[in-house]
Amino acid sequence: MTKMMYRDAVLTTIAEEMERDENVVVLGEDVVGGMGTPGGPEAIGGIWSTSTGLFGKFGAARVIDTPISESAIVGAAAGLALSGKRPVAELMFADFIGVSLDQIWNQIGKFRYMFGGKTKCPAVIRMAYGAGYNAAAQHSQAVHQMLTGMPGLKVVMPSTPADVKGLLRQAIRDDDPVIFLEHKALYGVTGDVPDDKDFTIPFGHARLSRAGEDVTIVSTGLLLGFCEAVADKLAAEGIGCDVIDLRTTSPIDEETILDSVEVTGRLVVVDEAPPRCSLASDICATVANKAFASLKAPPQAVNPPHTPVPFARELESAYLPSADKIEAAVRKVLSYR
Amino acid sequence: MTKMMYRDAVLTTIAEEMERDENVVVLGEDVVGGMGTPGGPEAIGGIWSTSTGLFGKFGAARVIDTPISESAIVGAAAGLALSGKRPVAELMFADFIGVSLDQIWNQIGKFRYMFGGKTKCPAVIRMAYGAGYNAAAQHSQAVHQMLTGMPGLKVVMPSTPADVKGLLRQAIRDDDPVIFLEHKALYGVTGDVPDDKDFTIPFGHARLSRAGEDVTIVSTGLLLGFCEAVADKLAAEGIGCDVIDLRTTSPIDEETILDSVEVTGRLVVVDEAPPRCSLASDICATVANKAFASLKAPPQAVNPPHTPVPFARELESAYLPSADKIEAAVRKVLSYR
Amino acid sequence: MQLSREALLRAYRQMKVIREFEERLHVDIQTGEIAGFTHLYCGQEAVAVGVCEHLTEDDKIVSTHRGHGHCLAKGCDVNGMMKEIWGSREGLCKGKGGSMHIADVDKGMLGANGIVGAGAPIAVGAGIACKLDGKGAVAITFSGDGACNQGTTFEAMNMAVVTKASCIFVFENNHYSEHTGFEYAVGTQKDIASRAEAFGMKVWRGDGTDFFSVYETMREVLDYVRAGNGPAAVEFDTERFFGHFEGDPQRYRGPGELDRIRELRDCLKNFRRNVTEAKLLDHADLDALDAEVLEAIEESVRQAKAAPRPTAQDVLEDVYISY
Amino acid sequence: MQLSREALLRAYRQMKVIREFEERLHVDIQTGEIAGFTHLYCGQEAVAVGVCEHLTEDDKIVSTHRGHGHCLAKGCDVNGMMKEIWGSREGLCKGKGGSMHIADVDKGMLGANGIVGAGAPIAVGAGIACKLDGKGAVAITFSGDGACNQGTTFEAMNMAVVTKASCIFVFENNHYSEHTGFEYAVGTQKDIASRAEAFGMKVWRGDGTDFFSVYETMREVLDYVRAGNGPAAVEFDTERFFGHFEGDPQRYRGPGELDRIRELRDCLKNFRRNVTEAKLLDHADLDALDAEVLEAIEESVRQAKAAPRPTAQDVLEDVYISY
Ligand SMILES: Cc1ncc(C[n+]2csc(CCOP(=O)(O)OP(=O)(O)O)c2C)c(N)n1
Ligand SMILES: Cc1ncc(C[n+]2csc(CCOP(=O)(O)OP(=O)(O)O)c2C)c(N)n1
Ligand SMILES: [Mg+2]
Ligand SMILES: [Mg+2]
Repeated sequence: MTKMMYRDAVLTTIAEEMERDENVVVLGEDVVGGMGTPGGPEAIGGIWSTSTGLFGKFGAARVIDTPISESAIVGAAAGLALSGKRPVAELMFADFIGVSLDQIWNQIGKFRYMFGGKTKCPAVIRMAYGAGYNAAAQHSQAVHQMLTGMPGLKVVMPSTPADVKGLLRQAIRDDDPVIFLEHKALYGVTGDVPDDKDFTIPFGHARLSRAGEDVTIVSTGLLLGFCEAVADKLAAEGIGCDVIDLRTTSPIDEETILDSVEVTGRLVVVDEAPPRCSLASDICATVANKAFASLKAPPQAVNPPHTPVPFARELESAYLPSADKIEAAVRKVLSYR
Repeated sequence: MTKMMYRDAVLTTIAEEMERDENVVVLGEDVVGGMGTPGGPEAIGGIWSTSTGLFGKFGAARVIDTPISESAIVGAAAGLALSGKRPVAELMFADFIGVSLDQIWNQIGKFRYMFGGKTKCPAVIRMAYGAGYNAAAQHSQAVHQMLTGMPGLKVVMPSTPADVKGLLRQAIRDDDPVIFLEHKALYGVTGDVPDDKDFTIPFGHARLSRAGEDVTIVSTGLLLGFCEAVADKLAAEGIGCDVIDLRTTSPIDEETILDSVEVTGRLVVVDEAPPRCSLASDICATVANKAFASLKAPPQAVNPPHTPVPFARELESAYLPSADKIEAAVRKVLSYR
Repeated sequence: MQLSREALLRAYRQMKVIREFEERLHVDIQTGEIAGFTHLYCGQEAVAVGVCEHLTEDDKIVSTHRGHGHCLAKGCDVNGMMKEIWGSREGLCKGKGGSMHIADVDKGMLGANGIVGAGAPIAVGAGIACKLDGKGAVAITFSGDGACNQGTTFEAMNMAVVTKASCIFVFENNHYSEHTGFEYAVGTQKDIASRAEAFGMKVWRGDGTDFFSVYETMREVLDYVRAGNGPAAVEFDTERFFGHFEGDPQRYRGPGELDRIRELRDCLKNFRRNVTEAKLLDHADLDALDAEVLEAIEESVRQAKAAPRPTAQDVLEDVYISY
Repeated sequence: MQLSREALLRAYRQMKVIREFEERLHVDIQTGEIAGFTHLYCGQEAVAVGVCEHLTEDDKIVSTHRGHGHCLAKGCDVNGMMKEIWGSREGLCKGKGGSMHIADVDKGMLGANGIVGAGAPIAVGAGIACKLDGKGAVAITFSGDGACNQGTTFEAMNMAVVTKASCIFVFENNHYSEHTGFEYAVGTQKDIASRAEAFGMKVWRGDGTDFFSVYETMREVLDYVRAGNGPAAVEFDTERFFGHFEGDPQRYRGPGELDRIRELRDCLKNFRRNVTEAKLLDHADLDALDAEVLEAIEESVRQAKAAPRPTAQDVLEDVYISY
């Protein structure tokens, strides 16, 4: 085990996989940084410091700085993947799927199926998502609900440095396209990470981060920590929460959720995206359908409101699900008779 | 009342509104057709015949044929709308939101909120969606689930020529951006349409197309007809179905759905998009949360599978929700004990 | 024109296969047995073949909605393609892709594409891979005069130049994008190549109705790109003989236009005239090929009609998960 | 240089307002009181002001992530902007937009934009509206040397030409897109204008650190576009004095680069030298303005700090529905 930051887990995993497999290549805006400047390459290694030093180690052929052309970035990843490479492309902000969605949705997500199952597209598209930096409506969004709904894409949302490592390695070695969603506000978080250079976490296996018998809380990413805090607080009161970290939203580990709800009979899903057609509604619907008889209370979603992400500190905090709102939702389902 | 086809209801409404308000302008690929060809303008008036003759009537200044540049089409609509015009832009296929999503999602959907409520963006983005033509994975998709999840957009899915007229007129006169989803397989369907040139249908008001007390069926667009057929068949057996045509998915008429489920206690939602984070899951979750006590059976969704739309006739029919599958779902919730 | 007799016969045969494959589709589609949207490539065969005759399986191509010609020229199996278009589960893509989504990655054919302009960025990636592999292979993207206005095509051109990808942009200017004229939609109203040139690429131009023009032009382009000089672009002026899609009434055409192009701008006729006048091949050689090709196409249709249909269970396969 | 004394004073004041607004932000941001990502425009003031001094409220502009200068030059209220950036509910956008999303549509300012390249298509639409209205108004989009590689920018240029929109593409080439150099990311490695020219537009070039160069160039460009000749493009070579965003360590700069551009390429210094040497204004005039502007900015900060903060309830307003 090594203690490292979430962002370093990203960087280390990429570096290890590049070392292991020469087909792994990295591309994105400023992933080298400093190209064509007086300061020279690597003057600044990516705005999230998730590619620092890769250029020096692996060279310009495998660490490719790109113009501001997200469609071409994802498209190039598609072409690389179809040609036997394992591209790890970075979209600086998840919000930029707006300018590159076709390549994600209609291209890489569909090749395998459209082409009759004979085509592999092992592309990883990493992107930084989420609120917490007051970056406002176009730089703060959670986008997993859209991507989870798109057949052919695997969608990963790690919440800890260890999960980053196991899941990103899995993503790079996977033969299907993987969307890897890194929460901006987690980049600086530290945790123990296994040193094993073959440590992977299979997709579709949720992690039970707290165990209890009274209520099931499901979440991902940044908000998982809020859920844990609520669970810990309630534990002191003798209320037991199962806190389930989904890790991947597609494939989704329905079994773990359903097993838990069968015991608790109560469900709260905490989601950073707006409510309509969200992951929270998806899970609530699945549970209502498949664990109907076990439910003792209405399945409860906690989402931001159906508005763009606002800028000012007070507005963004009011917008985001908070520990308080999660606690209120948990108490609400607990008190349902 | 006049009998007309769904596609003619689109065309007539646009023409009437262009007549009434000189700020209404139309733009899109081949909406004139024949520009820069030996055959000349209007040689072919749009592939869906939803703009035939507009160029002749209103001229090149207000009926603007565009290059194959969907981002620029939606972006131009955004700029026109911010400048006091009422653009009606056409994306030939809804699948092309992939190459123009940013302008829909991060621009027109967000102006009003981001700019503090002082900005109007009365843009209508029309698009033909849905399967039924064996047009395969990139020309057959339902996209309402993505757009419904995007704050700031109103999303309309008419299922009849009359609804086209009332809802499209409302869309054009509305001060917010509206996504207007026309089902390809409905273009040729005929129905009675009110002649009143001010006939509008307010958004967020569902239509009860069949009434019954045993089960609530919610749907939109093409699939609504399948639901009606099932309801009619079951009616003969003495089973009563409320069939609710949502008309708009955002705003959504929760009240009509909840009122119905309070009576029936049973819900089936029929949706043309794949299941994850879908409109069906959205409605099932809402009902599970807000009408929990009324539910006598698990809320049931009917979606295509989580795959791209396949090409071959046999595959596409197996993919799409059919009357048989809807009937099976209804019987399943009815037989739940 | 230093092609061997064998090479000439092969080139002609390739063009003829495309032509007859599609002439036959044009007929069969009218019976209603073939589903979906079909865009025929007839008239442009010299481009696909003039390009692909230079390529090996290591070279990649990325195609368009009008992809049959590119697929066949790159070596996709005729029977597998015909079955695919007929929607059989024995089709090249098991009936899941259809006309607009035929691919055969092992043959270096990375897919037709229903999204106009989507192929160009993919080819840049493939071209980067070619450069990485360092074996002189190239990736080629075909784009129309309509596709050249899509943002993705422009981004791809700049990206290819920046990354020095071994990538070639082949623009097939058939003067129409759907029902709109090239002069209207391409704002420069000049050719496509000059705009590509402004992205920093060396460009070429050729006559897309003349196999030899395409072939000789492509020799230069390929020499340049295989040598590691980065990307290049080439524009071929060409003609499409049928409507945009099957069913198109083509009212945008001028009077007599279709007859004229079928008469004067038919790459097969041009080829035949050239090689027979130059006494490289004689009519009998070509007639024999014609008959052979016709029979091969007939056979592919027989097979397509007899091939097993896909089943409901097939819907759920070939995707990593289907809920 | 046929500007009246009044016009000269106004131009200088406008540039100075932008400069001091941002120099002050640069200081205040370090206290941690201002939230979000802030991109300062300092160094490029001559472009915003040299362009906007020609415009009326009927003319529209569409801006970028680096939008303060454009907003101020187009007449957005200094206090409203400062309050917005401080996140007050009295801000120009009620604290909902912040630095990257300031707009004032009534003033013809259609919005800063956090998405690089997103403004260009919007300006085309505004330019079509201007053409429709037939009053000679224009729509202007500002784009950087990075934004000029985004597909939307290319599509917009072609679309503007095709629709003959009254639209002007102003490219501010400050040689950097984030931490990447212009020479790397713009594949042509020539200027931006020549690529724009290949789209079929007439283009101009000017020195973006010299107000008079910008102003005189824009006079020509505007005469051309207002006369109904369709779109045009202009590139201004300019400098950004601060990092890409606040907090950027700027290791991509060359040794002494920042000192050099502050010394030789400062549009305010250049302006002052020009007008005083030409005896059009004297130092005292400008010093008086400097003091006045400093006080106005100080006042805006006082107001921003004192202004009411938004509340949780405000989140749910200004959207047609919030579930
Ligand atoms: C993104 C996108 N926009 C529009 C279409 C609809 N469409 C299909 S083909 C076509 C015209 C393409 O013209 P061109 O590139 O010249 O190719 P050609 O059809 O002439 O071979 C259009 C508009 C599409 N498939 N994808
Ligand atoms: C679509 C998109 N891609 C990337 C970014 C991140 N980003 C913000 S500004 C910027 C650089 C822009 O460079 P340029 O256009 O030259 O403008 P400048 O910053 O120099 O004013 C980048 C990459 C973004 N905001 N939007
Ligand atoms: Mg064409
Ligand atoms: Mg720049």
